[in-house]
Amino acid sequence: MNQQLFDEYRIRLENFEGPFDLLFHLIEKNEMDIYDIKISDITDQYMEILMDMQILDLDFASEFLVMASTLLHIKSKLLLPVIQEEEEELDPREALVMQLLEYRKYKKASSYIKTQHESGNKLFYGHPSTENFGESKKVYEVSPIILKEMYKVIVGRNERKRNYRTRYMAKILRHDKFTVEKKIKFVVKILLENVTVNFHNVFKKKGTESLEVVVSFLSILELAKESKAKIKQKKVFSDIIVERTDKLKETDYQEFLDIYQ
Amino acid sequence: MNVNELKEIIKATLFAYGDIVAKKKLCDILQIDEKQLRVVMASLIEQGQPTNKGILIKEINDGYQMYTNPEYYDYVRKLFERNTSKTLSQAAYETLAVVAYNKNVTRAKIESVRGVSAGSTLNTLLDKGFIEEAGRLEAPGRPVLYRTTSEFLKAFDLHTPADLFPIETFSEEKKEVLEE
Amino acid sequence: MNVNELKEIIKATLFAYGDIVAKKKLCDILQIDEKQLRVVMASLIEQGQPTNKGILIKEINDGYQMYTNPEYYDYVRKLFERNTSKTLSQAAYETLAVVAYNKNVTRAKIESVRGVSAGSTLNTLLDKGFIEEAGRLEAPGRPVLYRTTSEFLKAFDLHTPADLFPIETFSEEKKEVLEE
Repeated sequence: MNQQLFDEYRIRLENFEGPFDLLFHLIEKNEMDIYDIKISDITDQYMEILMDMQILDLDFASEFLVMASTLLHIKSKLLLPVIQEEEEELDPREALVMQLLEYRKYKKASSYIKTQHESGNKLFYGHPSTENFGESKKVYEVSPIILKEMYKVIVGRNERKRNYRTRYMAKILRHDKFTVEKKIKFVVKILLENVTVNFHNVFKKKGTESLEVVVSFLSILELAKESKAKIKQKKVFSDIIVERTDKLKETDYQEFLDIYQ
Repeated sequence: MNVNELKEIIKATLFAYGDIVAKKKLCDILQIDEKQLRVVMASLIEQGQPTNKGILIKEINDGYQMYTNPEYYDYVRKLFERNTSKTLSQAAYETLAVVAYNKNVTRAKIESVRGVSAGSTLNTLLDKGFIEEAGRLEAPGRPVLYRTTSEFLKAFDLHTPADLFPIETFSEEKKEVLEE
Repeated sequence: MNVNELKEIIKATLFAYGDIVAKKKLCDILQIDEKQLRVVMASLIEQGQPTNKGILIKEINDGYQMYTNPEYYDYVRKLFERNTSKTLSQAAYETLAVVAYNKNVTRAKIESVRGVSAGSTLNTLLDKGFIEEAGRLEAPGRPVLYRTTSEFLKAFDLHTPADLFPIETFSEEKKEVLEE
């Protein structure tokens, strides 16, 4: 290969859209007939270009390497003596040529597409209007009156179906149960009386049901979340110190009473 | 450049820009002075009225803008109408009523009022843009709050949420429901 | 309604909508059938050429859209700061060619034609809205199918996908492959 040709081949692989693109370039450079590719020459040149890459970027070059192995495979097949069999022997180059022809077709189509893009770029399409087109026509066949009636209906139904019963049910259910709601009130009361309390002493007295201890603890967490109490523990399993903060007010007691009573 | 050509270029630029184009900018583009521009625009605006009245041009501040002839609003409006079915399911109306009358409301509240799970109905209403999330309730579990949208007001021909007919029994129910 | 009135309403709606307006939608709004619409549109499009050529109307897919006359590109462009001419990479054009000429096409097909992986190029084209997913192929693996969009037609100055030059245009005269 003469130096000038060699320099031209020193094109970076990145400049090619893929192995087909590179093959085309080689076929054109060598002025070969695409239907009669001199596989041996092309393979040698192709390999040379691959080898010329100083550092092989496998991510990028893998597709080129696959083509290299295809070329080598075809070359080796062509070197083998052809044993005439009954059915006609296929030219080992055929599949490759078909692919190259297909690719060439789309490569040409792509430059046409590009031209179209250039002419499309000269068109401006405007924007949706920002004008106010007035109140859009009422789409839903419903009026506020119906909505109101609807609400009355469900409220009425609700009353009949569950309100009174559930109110008593809730009371019955709560009667013997520890609830966070009730417990918070209790914790608030204690914290209003004492700046700090020992969890174990106050909430985990002997004989306290474990459920009640859990509920007490949840209540304290709830208060802590609202920054109305601080929780301190020196180490795991040691006693927990609960300390009220400035945010805890007398009114909290009343408020919890209102909400939860 | 003749006046007709100038007019066409002005139309193209006003259309493409879709907003007020400053007189100065137009003069720049057309290489004419403001006096010439005024003459061309006057003719363009006037000619719009009888022969080309779908799209009009008006002077706003120091520029010009294209706009649709308000005469055709009823037609144009139809383009922008939401292409949705005209009725909602009973469940959706009920849920909407609960949200509309309670301003900010949790899913638990809706379910407690209606006595059935509200998940899929809420999703339908969210999809249609009739309700939206409105933060979270500062209560255990921090449940999501829902409220109606301006889309709801439009579709139900209301101007403000206050346009809804007051429900007298409302205050009684509120506490009860919250307690559930 | 007379034809001139229809034309003005159509102009108003196309202008206000700023995107492709479906023929069906126009028929709905104008209370005419598609045959009548075609007649009105043909006259409107044709009349645009000599007397009203700043803003033109073209048919795209099953609708119509307004656009600026490319003749005035150099003027209109000056309104916008950025250089409006956008080009894509060679890989993107090749990929678009394969998608455009094959209607519904899998990634595997694109890769087999171009001999390279298509992932990032497909993402670019999806991002730009030039292609979209079109369901899945009922074949092992149920691969995603891609097709071009109306956005593609608009950006590439085409009316319908059928407007593309036939792909045979780009293949050399048929030779018997490898025949001696």
